[in-house]
Amino acid sequence: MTTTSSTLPLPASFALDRRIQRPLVILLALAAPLVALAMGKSWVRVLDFALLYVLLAIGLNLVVGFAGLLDLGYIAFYAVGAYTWAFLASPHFGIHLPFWIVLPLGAAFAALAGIALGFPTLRLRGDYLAIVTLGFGEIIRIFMNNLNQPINITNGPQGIDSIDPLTIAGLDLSRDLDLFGFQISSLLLYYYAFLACVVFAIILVRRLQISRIGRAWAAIRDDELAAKAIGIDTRMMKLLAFALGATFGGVSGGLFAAFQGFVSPESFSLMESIVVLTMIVLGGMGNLAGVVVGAIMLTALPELLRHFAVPMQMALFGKTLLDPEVLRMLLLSLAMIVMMLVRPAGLLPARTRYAHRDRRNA
Amino acid sequence: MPTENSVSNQSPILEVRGLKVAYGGIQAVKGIDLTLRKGELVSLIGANGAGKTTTLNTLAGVVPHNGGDILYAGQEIGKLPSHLRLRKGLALVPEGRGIFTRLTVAENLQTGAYTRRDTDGIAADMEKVFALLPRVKERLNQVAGTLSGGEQQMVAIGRALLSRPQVLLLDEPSMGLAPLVVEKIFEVIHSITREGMGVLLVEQNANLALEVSERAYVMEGGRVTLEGTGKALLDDPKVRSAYLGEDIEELAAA
Amino acid sequence: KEVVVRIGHAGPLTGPAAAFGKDGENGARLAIEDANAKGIKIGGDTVKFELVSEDDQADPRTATTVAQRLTDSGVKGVVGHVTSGASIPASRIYEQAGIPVITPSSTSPKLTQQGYKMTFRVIANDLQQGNALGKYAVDQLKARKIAVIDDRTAYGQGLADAFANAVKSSGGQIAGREFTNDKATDFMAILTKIKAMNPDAVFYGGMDAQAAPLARQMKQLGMTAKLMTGDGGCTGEMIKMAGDALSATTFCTQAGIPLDKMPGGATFRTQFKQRFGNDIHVYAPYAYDAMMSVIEAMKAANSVEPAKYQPALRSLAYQGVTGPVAFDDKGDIKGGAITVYNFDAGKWAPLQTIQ
Amino acid sequence: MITLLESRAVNKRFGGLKALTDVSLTIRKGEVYGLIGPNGAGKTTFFNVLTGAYAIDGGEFVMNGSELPSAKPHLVVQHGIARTFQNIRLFRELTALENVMAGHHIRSSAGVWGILTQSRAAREEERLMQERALEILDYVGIGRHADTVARNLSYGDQRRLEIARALATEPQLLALDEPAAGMNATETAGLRTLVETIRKDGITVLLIEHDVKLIMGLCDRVAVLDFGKKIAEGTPAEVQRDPDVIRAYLGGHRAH
Amino acid sequence: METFLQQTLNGLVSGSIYALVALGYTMVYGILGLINFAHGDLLMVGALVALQTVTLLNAAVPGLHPVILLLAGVAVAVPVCMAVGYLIERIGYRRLRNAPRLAPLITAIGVSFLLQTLAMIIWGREFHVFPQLVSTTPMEPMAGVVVSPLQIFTIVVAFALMGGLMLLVNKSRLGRAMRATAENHRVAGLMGINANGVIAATFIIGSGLAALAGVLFASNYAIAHYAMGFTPGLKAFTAAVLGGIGNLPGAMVGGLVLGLVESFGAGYIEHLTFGFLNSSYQDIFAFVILGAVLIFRPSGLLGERVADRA
Ligand SMILES: Nc1ncnc2c1ncn2[C@@H]1O[C@H](COP(=O)(O)OP(=O)(O)OP(=O)(O)O)[C@@H](O)[C@H]1O
Ligand SMILES: Nc1ncnc2c1ncn2[C@@H]1O[C@H](COP(=O)(O)OP(=O)(O)OP(=O)(O)O)[C@@H](O)[C@H]1O
Ligand SMILES: [Mg+2]
Ligand SMILES: [Mg+2]
Repeated sequence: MTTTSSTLPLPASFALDRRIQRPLVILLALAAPLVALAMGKSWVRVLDFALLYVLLAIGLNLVVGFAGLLDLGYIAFYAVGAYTWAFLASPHFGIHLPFWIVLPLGAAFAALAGIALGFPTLRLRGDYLAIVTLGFGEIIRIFMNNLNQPINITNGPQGIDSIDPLTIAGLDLSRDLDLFGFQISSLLLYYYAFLACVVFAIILVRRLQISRIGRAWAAIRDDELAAKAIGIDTRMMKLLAFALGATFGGVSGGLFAAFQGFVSPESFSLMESIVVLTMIVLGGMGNLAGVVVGAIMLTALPELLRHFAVPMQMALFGKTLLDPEVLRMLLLSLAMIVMMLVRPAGLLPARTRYAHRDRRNA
Repeated sequence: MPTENSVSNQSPILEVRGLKVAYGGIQAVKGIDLTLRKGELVSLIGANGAGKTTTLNTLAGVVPHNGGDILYAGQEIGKLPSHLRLRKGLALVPEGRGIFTRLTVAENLQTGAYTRRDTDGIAADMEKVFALLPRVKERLNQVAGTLSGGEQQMVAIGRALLSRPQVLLLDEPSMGLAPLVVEKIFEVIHSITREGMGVLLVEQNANLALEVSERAYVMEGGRVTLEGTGKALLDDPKVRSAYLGEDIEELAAA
Repeated sequence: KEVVVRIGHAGPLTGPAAAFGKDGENGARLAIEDANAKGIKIGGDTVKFELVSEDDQADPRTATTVAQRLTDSGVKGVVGHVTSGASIPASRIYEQAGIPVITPSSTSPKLTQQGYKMTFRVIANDLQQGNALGKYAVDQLKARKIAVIDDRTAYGQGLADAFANAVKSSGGQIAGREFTNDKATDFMAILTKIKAMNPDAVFYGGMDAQAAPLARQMKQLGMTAKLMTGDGGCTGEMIKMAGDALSATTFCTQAGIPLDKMPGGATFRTQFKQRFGNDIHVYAPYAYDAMMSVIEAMKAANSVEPAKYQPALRSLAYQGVTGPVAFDDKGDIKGGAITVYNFDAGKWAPLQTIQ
Repeated sequence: MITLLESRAVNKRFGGLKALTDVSLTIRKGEVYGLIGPNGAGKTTFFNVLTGAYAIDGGEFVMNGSELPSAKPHLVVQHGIARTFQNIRLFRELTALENVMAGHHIRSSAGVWGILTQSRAAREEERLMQERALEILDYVGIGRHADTVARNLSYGDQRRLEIARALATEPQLLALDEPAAGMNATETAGLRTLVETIRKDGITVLLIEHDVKLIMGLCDRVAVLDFGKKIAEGTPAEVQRDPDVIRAYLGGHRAH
Repeated sequence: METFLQQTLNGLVSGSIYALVALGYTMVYGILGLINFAHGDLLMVGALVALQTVTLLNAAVPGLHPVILLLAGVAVAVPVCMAVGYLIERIGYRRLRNAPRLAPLITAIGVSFLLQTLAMIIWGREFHVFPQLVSTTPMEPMAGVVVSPLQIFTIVVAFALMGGLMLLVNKSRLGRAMRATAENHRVAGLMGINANGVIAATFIIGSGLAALAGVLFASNYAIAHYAMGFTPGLKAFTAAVLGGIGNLPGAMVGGLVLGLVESFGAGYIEHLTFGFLNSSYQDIFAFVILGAVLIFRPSGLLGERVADRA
């Protein structure tokens, strides 16, 4: 299928001058949790999770958006990262390693898993890859669910609890911080820690995107044969995409385990993979800003719907006709459909750049 | 070469007025007028990016237009989807051939005759195509995607002939064909016009195209800048230097 | 003066497990309506209870968000969550916020092993239930060879493991251990395999939605082994869905004393049906008791403040519809009774209550 | 003259069809070598086996004295062979500039680490690559389209971009499959100048074309394929007079 | 041996249902290149509509013959599903014909959620009993294998439907039009093929098959539920890919192979892995086989000829 890039003009606010745009985004990112806190802690928690999803979405975007490898089992890498943390920093095995060992290890294991997935699938095209990756995700989950026998490794469906929180330089992020009499919520601490990770990830991914590697991925995505014909080792490049994409998943998973304190295979279902994919497509695949917006939107939207489902019905009909959770699902599914119909290239469908220069456009 | 039984007094089967086409914000065709009569061979020439393909695609209903009228046999067809235009008798051999690569050659030809029910007529036309392009017959059961470039072009032309249109839009039919085959294709084009079909031909081989055409249009930057009989344009010095490679050739010869 | 006290309920209201969450929500709602009807006075004020229900989708992550939402919204106590996978991560948030949470249905022993002061459970855990049923199978039913199937959920696996251990320690033999999942409908393959082992009984650890087709397929294969399940299969739905596949050789357990033997148990059943238009699924009575426990503790402490009534919860002795409710120092129900039922004349007939 | 590429009795079959039968050619350094023949003669197939798009069924290719790997396109490029495609295959979503820069891939070396840390070497390489790509675009005459997305270019410009991308791999041998298809005579003449410049810059050119005039005017030597076999080889003048060639390919049509 | 034959039968029954669903999947995929995630939910709609019909009819006219009830259920469920399928295509996918490749995938997921939610509103969250209109009482064992009339019925109906579909697609003009549209709907239009019409027809046929599969599925397991479509949908997708997605005989073969693999996997995985793995890994079996097949045949068992040449 060919693409006709979206012809819808962007709303004026998106077209803000770059110079204002950047500080505005930074300010927003820093102030968001404070605003959220005023509305209730649960909103900060939503933001925290949103950042974890942003990290996941950035990683998946690298695989799907940049390299064009449709991965429906991405959550497996999240699982690998989470379980690595759970194994190495919890009473489960009685090991309690610090984050600067556990997190990189989780990322490394995830990268290895990425390569393990990549190898057998190198020859597969498009949607064949989709189903195999889907299977891979399920296989990982099923192993997590069953490796409690003959010897207990993962504790099976019961999951692993009492996982160590993230502790940076002696500061336990799971405790509210008492700073000169000010209580700083643990949720805020996590927020800024996650935010730092996200910013770091964005910088790294942008560097990859505008480089010979990013262009090689894009080339493979657009025409694999032609990519080979200009000397790109497509096998290596695909493996690299799988490995690097998985790394982000692994880091996100580790942070998730620390934040949540509990991991069980339920958290790594196929649905989660689909949700992350939806995030990047809704946001605008390829385009980092779009991916970030998509991830935040799709974590926040259900919560907003959850929040407003009842008041909204009250206002409209004077009574609750539908259970709030039913209405939430209804609106969420409609939102997905309508959003794609109106903006098929995503919310922020900017063309992805692979060189520093880009004046005219599609 | 144009046949002398002048068709010019007939009313045009295809008439285009003020056609405009845009891709996103870019206006690729900026208001052009064209006419084509039954049995007439008209060519459209122009540099790369002039808008020729865009024009043909718009006439066939593959690309929407944003201004002007397309009249077919006196009826406005600008809003019709492409399959209905074909049913009216307007066929296009698209640029880059557009054969069905996963279907066999035989299946490709059959799709050409999709709208027809006259089994005998189809069989007869099929034979005609085979006679004309024997290579196609040799390869009937080959998956079309594995054909050589020229072979694919032959299938595309054969397929269009099988739909027996009133008006045939040809986008660079000679592309990728060996000289012998090019000659043959032009003979065919000529013979089908004699049977009453109108042909609008986009061709880079402007020399040949102008030689066989009754009339021709020259496109430049989305506009028609010149029009006249094939002969007249062949002799036009501007055409000669811009499209027939005259100057450089002379330089090279010197 | 009237004060409004909000109490939360959390469980899956969407997704495949939605029926269980809704059941619990209805149970909790009924309790609140009963309490409000009585016009309870606490600390001198007439208290109007209000239910705040949240959907945790049986997902651990959503469960924590929901838990946070409930604590934000100022609930004084929570009934929930339904699944262990949701209860465990959520329990930490309630603990930090100092809000008691009573689960009507999460049976994982781990939940109360975390050492939290605010976590309670009104249902026997997997160990207690599996134990009782395993012993019963060997000692009373005289089953020697028993095949065990579980659905690889925290509930099913926990129960099946406990059951298998009890069977072994009572001198029975586990002939085969097979597995399925909580979305499966086709058990022909594992049943064919089990049939070849010719066991005396088959135990299924999982919910009725799987247990019912499983029962049907056993019949279809001409298997005569007894079928046993825990409380997940001890439901009216099971009877409805399995139809003529059930017989006197189908057994199941429920925590607590048979509803009909309880004072007010039968009334509860009819009242529930009247109020919501459908039968009790599984956990509604437990959710009812969980909610009532909170309210009773508030009454006992004469305060609706969590910090004040939490000790009262610890020393609670309340006669619920599922039996007497009192908690041990971990927050588990004390001496939870287990009743074994078998299928008889279109319903579950209590055979024996094990203390 | 030094031999650059030699094909020795190359064979390729598709099922029962013998697309190439014992094709042996010798291409000398610095020349423009034409490959012509009727449709389906096996010209493109020859390119495909040469560049590793298809596995070879018999025979071998020797480039600069060493044998080329079979069916490993990305390795063939490293030996200094670049190609264009008869049915244009660009990276459709990339701009012209990015297409050319992608072509530089094997002539650049920044690794993941260098890129992630933006080492000075990596940055410098990136800058040079972009500069060079712009030069190449100007060189083939589509500099003004540097920032246009490839799929939006017109047919002729897409062909030029394919050449630019191939040039970016810094080949010794540039294999062009019908580059003039879709160009009119004037544009073809421009192409001819371009190929001549390329040759002057020391790159050997292997050219498939049906534009007889172009072949005759441009090539030093020409080989003719028919049904997968080489039926003639020589200077354009010689080939043009060959009765077999006239019968199989040229027919009555002759360039002046 | 008895066990082996019994497992074969088990696999054939579930496999033929998978095959039926996979056909619909593969038809839609074949023509739009779209993984229609909502396909499994059409199965659910079919089952629940049939159930509703049977219940209402039975209440209105008690004592009708089960076969009449079954036919009535099918007679309502099939057109309803066809209409739903058509609407989904018309509203959800048609506008996205030229959109980026993954956009319709997301719409499909949205449609899947939507169908489930609507079903939840209409039929509630609970599991419903699907009446056994064809007997499940085992017949006289043959060679030790227990067979019920319903199982035979399932296999026969599935194969009959598959045969009919093959005829339709291979022998009719519609079939050729479908294949042409599948490859390039624009050029198909240039051949006079009403691409939108052909695509709609494909959806309608596929949805009808899903409805029938839904009735068979629900009959076999005597259960219907608003979320029942997900698992068979996923299985059918796997089956379609295993056989070579876009290829009709492939979907049939893939479905049957998957059914058999699952059955034997659950039955023999312990022997095959020397007790290392057990039936908790049965779902892995299908994916491992799939992976293995695709390594050697990257376009599935009967995958399409790849016509991409340089
Ligand atoms: N899909 C598209 N989106 C945006 N611009 C396009 C698109 N297709 C063509 N164009 C632009 O429209 C103009 C006309 O293109 P068109 O293909 O009609 O030219 P042409 O005359 O057929 O050229 P050629 O001889 O090279 O085939 C060109 O500038 C081209 O870049
Ligand atoms: N992958 C393939 N499978 C089967 N047959 C093929 C394949 N590739 C090429 N052929 C056949 O091999 C023969 C040679 O094809 P090739 O593309 O080399 O011709 P060509 O000389 O380039 O012709 P043209 O001038 O038309 O491009 C043709 O008859 C073609 O049909
Ligand atoms: Mg053109
Ligand atoms: Mg060729």
